[in-house]
Amino acid sequence: MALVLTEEQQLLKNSAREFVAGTFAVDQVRQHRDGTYPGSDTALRYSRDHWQQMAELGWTGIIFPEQYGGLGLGYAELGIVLEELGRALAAQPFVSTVLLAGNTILRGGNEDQKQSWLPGICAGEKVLALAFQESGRFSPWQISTRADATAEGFQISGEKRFVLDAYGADQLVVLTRTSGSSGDRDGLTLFLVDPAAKGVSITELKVLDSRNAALIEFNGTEASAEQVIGEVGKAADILEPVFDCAIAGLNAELVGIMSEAFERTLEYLKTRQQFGALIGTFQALKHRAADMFCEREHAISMTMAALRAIDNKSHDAILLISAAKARTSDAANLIGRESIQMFGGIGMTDEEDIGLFMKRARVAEMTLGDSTYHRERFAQLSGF
Amino acid sequence: MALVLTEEQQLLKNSAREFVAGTFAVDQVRQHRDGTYPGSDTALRYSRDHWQQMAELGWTGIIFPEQYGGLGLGYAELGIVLEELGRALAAQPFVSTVLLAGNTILRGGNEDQKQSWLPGICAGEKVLALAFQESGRFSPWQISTRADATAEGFQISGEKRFVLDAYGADQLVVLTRTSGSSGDRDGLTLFLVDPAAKGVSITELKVLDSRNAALIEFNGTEASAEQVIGEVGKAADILEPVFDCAIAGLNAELVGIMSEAFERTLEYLKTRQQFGALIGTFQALKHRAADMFCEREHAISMTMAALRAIDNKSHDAILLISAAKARTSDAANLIGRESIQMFGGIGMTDEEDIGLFMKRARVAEMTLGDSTYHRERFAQLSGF
Amino acid sequence: MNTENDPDKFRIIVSDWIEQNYPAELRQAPGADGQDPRQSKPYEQAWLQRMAEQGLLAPTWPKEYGGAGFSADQARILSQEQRRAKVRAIPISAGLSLLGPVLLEHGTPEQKSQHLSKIARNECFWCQGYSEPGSGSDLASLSTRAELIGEEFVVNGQKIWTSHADDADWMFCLVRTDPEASKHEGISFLLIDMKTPGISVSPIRLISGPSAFCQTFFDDVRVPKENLMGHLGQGWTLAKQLLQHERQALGSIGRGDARRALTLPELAAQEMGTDDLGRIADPGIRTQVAQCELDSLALRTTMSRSADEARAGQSGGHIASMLKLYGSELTTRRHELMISMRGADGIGWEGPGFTPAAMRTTRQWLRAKGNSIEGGTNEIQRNVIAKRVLDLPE
Amino acid sequence: MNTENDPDKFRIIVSDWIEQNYPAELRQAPGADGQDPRQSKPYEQAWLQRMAEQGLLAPTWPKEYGGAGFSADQARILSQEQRRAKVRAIPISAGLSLLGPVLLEHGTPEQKSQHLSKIARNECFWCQGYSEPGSGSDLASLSTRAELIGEEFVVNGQKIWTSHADDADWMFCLVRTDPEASKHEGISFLLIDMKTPGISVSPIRLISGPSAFCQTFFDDVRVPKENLMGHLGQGWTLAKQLLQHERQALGSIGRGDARRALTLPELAAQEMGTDDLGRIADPGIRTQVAQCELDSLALRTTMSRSADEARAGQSGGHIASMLKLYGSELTTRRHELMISMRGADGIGWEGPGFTPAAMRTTRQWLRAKGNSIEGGTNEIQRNVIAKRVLDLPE
Repeated sequence: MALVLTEEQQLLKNSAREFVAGTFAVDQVRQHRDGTYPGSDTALRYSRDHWQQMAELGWTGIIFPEQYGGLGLGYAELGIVLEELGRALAAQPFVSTVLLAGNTILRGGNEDQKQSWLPGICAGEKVLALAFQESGRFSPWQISTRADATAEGFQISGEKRFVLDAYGADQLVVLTRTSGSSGDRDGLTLFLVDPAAKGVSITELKVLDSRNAALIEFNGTEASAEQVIGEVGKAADILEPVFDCAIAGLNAELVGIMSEAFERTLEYLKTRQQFGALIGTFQALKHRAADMFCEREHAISMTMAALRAIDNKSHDAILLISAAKARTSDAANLIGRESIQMFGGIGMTDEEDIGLFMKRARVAEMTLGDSTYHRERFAQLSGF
Repeated sequence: MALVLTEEQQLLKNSAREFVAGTFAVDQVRQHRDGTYPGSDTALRYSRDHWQQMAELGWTGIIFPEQYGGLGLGYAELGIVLEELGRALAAQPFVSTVLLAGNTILRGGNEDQKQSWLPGICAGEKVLALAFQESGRFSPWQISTRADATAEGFQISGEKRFVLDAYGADQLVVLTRTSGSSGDRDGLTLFLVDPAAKGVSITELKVLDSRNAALIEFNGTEASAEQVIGEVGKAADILEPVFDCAIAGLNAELVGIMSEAFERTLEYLKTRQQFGALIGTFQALKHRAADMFCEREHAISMTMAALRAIDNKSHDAILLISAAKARTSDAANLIGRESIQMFGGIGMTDEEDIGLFMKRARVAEMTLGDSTYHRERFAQLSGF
Repeated sequence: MNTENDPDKFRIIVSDWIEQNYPAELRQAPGADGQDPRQSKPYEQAWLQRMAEQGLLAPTWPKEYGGAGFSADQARILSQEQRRAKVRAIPISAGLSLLGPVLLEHGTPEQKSQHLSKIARNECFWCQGYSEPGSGSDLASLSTRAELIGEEFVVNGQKIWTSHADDADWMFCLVRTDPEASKHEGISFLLIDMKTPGISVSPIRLISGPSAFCQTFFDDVRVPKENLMGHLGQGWTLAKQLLQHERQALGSIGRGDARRALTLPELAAQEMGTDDLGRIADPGIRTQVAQCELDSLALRTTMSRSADEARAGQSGGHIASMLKLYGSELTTRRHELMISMRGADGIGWEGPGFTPAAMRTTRQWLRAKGNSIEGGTNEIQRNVIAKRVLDLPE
Repeated sequence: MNTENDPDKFRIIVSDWIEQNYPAELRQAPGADGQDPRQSKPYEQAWLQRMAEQGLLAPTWPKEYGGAGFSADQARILSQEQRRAKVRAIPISAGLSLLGPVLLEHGTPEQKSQHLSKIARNECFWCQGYSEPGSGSDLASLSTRAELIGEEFVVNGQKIWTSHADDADWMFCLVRTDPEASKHEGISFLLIDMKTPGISVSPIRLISGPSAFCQTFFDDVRVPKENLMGHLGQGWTLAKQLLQHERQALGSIGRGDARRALTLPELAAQEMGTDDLGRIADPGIRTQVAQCELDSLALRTTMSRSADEARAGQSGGHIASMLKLYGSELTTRRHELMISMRGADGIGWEGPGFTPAAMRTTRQWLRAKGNSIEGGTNEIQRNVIAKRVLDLPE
């Protein structure tokens, strides 16, 4: 697949841009943070109405087959939407519901489970969260949360951290250990768990990007064999590609974030006066802007290539995904730092939007592995 | 000791600068390379006459006690001379004869050995070389050259590489293994060896900085117990501080090299016209020059602090030496690259001197451990 | 305090005094008392008070102005002993570190007796009125107007980044007294009582959260003519002198902060674990930590050298710009490394689920972005070095 | 060669042809024949000859001018198949890659028939006469003078960086034909036979040793009027067009060179050793190798994207400047890493004691410093991006 948008993709991009511009203002990030966002449940930190509207546009179902109410399109298309959402720092449960929990059910669930949840996701009626991470750093098989076999099924105990969009979710997908010890790839098992089930306690977290994340404690929560997704002990096989696809999606969001931050900075360089001249005439700033431009172009290329590699089922898809995550994270970090520096004092204030881009980028950078993690993985996959 | 020159040191600096300016032109590097340097033995790649003159000024004896004909001064003073020599890229056997072989004899030799060699060094009559390195990377105890005990003494066999100033040396100091295996700190023994002895074969090398270096093969060379420096098997104890002092000296030379390269570049920025303006008016170049300046200032501070720490026998001398080597190497590398870039096309030609600074700096950077090596050592010494 | 001439004896006097007077509570790690380390504590106040009584907050000022009357060498011994005893840094005070030295040199006798002792005794709190919205790095483009009407200046305009203006007693302030004169010559330096009618202050929220910065508005504020420091139109000269002090104060940021609970290597060991040899387990992070520590050492060493040069009467020239530039970049790098080591623990903003230490890392990481902007952006510092030190053409 | 329309069939034709014609000797690693890999070999000439006979050196040129008459898509398939078969890159030719495209568009019919086929058949060798001593990045400040006297231009002056001028047959050359006109408008574009009396050439020695570069001197050199390309005074426009081709050619340097004996990871494994898991033993070096490889992949991917955009009719704009800038910086970084991995083995200049491969690393490290200078310095590329792509004010 060529690294350009097809005509259909361009139409999707245009409509996404239009919807996003009309729906999400960057200032909503502050409203979510300060609890001033209109709506009944400010702790939700996103809008169910907007989620519903995007479902009507088909976006929540882009990667899901038509039989479950999806569009049956690919990651290239999903990336387009995520990039546009990234530009507006729009908080929506895409990563959690579509890329993590939804994709886990699609790839690992049985027909019953798919029918129970995927149409709801595509229709924008259900929000799901994948509870996997337990430590500060992405390390997918470092799982200590136990699911112990009982006469009736399983009993889950343990703590999950940074669970995206867990507060207010309709269902949780929980990664547990049924055998082996923390760090083993084998012995992991996924469960569908009702957040209202006994022994589940959800604490909302307040994080840097003002989005919905939670700490979940499971205290002897009961689960039946029907709640198991896929085979007992084999969750890693399901999750590995799920994580990779989610990373590819995050890359697209990061491209959107850095593009908007970069363009706003360029605009500032073209309008801000100092010492009787536009600051964009200062050569030192020009050269740094040119460097930022190069980094962003590469981030765009790698992100597009990785998304298309998933759609093409290319053998090098994983390599491209990790390479792209390292590049987008580093480029977003550079642009975040340079943007604030070029805005100067005003860039340091909460009143100015530019800092919000850096905050969201920071969270996206480290979600599912930062650039150090993915550079290491790239080296491993390359065999050196 | 304060990080400024005392009055005496300032006088030494002035006289060193004057002597160097009148004696060494940078073009001599090309002459040594092309074999056009006047004198009988072009392969020597330095001038015995100049060495003699510097001895008369007392410089070859700066660190040696007065009883051996030296001045009994410190490393701060030696550093001043090396920095000035660095500015002119003057090829002289300081590192080999004074800092490596001479200091080894001073610290490890018996009175007889000291009397045999140190006065000759101080008088500028003797040039010595320390043959230790065997692989491409500085790794001091990776020694395979064997000295096997025989009825009469020892028999030395093995190969030494990159031996500074070995061609034409009056005596070799050779690091051998008398027990243990490569990498062990114990079991190393130093010998004084006549380069004309049987079984010694010296091949001159042509290297990047056009200085004297050689490959030495020992093929059953006989050595008596009198030729052993210090205790059999305990050479590492002697050499460790010798290497550290030599590194501190190299740092001073690197400061001289980078200072001259930086100042020549500044001068070029102030005289070269492009697009109807002096290129020194271009802000992007100004800002990069400011960064180079900062790096150089830190290199100077660290180098001075390390030299003084040796003289003061400070407990943190080793830490400072390694930290300074890492900083001077990185700063010299930066300034080398930026100088050529700012000179542009002309900087790429052999006709222009600026490239010669980068070449010598490269060799000095990697001699006795490059910045990666010393950053690692700094971390180790700091205990993390 | 006795200004004993023999340095060794003097050192003992100083160190004994610290030993006897430094409060036990301050010898614990910040936060060890279970309280928010950002809040001021009574025992901190008591320590400041004891220092002030001895003139030790302004050690080199004359005793008549509340100082300790120390020589430069004696002040250095004091600071060495404080560091040796791990005495926490006193809060940066605009009066002590910025205004004081300039006031000593240029103030009228009346101004000096009115203000200096109060500053040295920590009784009067000053803020700085330099920047304005829109002026940014081009400080001299300021437009706050002060018109001399009779015996009073009437001030109108707006200042930004006036740290602690909301609880300051006085402000030293740059105002434009002659709009006809050239940009730099129409500026004067006023001392303004913050209780004067017509002044209003509103705090600024930063990307890192609440801050000490404020905006300050002047609406027909009447300032007595006697509160002019230096001559009319000489404000820019005084301002530049004062900025040098500010850069020096900001440059020292990169040296590492005694209040930080964990050193960078300690944090790395905690977050990344250690190997059998006790080394930071992740070799990439270890290299970056080593680089930061190495660079801190270099910066500290250059600062020592610069102090030694000053003592030897060899002025290093515009060293302040270099320290500010390098120090702030190092601080930024250090915080980028810290936040990246914290991983997901470093994304906490407030509330439960994150340790206070981790949230402090996050806030400091954001706040540190300002170090390369405030006190003259790093771009300005590079311009200054290129012009003043390297003598590159304009 | 058959210009079959069906891409799949066409791909088979091309790949079969390569399979049958690519010499076995070239399939070995460079140097495997025991000869100096920098010297040209008969089998290399034979391969060029076979390519030329099919027009494959200039695949998109019309057949009448010695090309293969391929469409852009067909040319792309050819290049893909060449890469798949690991065919070594043909030597960069100023005639083929720089002059050709411009000559096709702007040459007179006579100029085209005189030159294009010879270029495409590799029979005539061209050099470029752009830079002058002192002109540097400010190319348009050139002062080589061409005065039209009767039917001839009389050329006087001096060119530098004229690659291979010492064995070139022709030079395309920028000359000043109107000293009164503005800097850019007084320049014309001449085709000069290097055998013309009055031309002398002297090679330039670089920091890396002997080079293909020369200085070329013109002393009353008479060039027929017909050898003017484009209009009088239009030279700068043509020159800029041609520079775009040059930047593209230089940008591809960073992509990695099929002639390099060892890849960067292979070299690292050789020099630093590997651990139990087969990883490069030194973790710091491994990280740097990973970064270089990752950046190469990004550059290659951006080049593919840019080609895809061009095919889709979406011009990416001044992508050439970006590729040149990034490619040359990456090459520099790559060589810095290589030389540092070689340690003391990387300081060999010539003679015994060093492997040829190690000495090649050293020379290439030095030579690569020029990549960020030649073809427009990286400073110029950044200016171009800032102006043309980012539309920043001047």
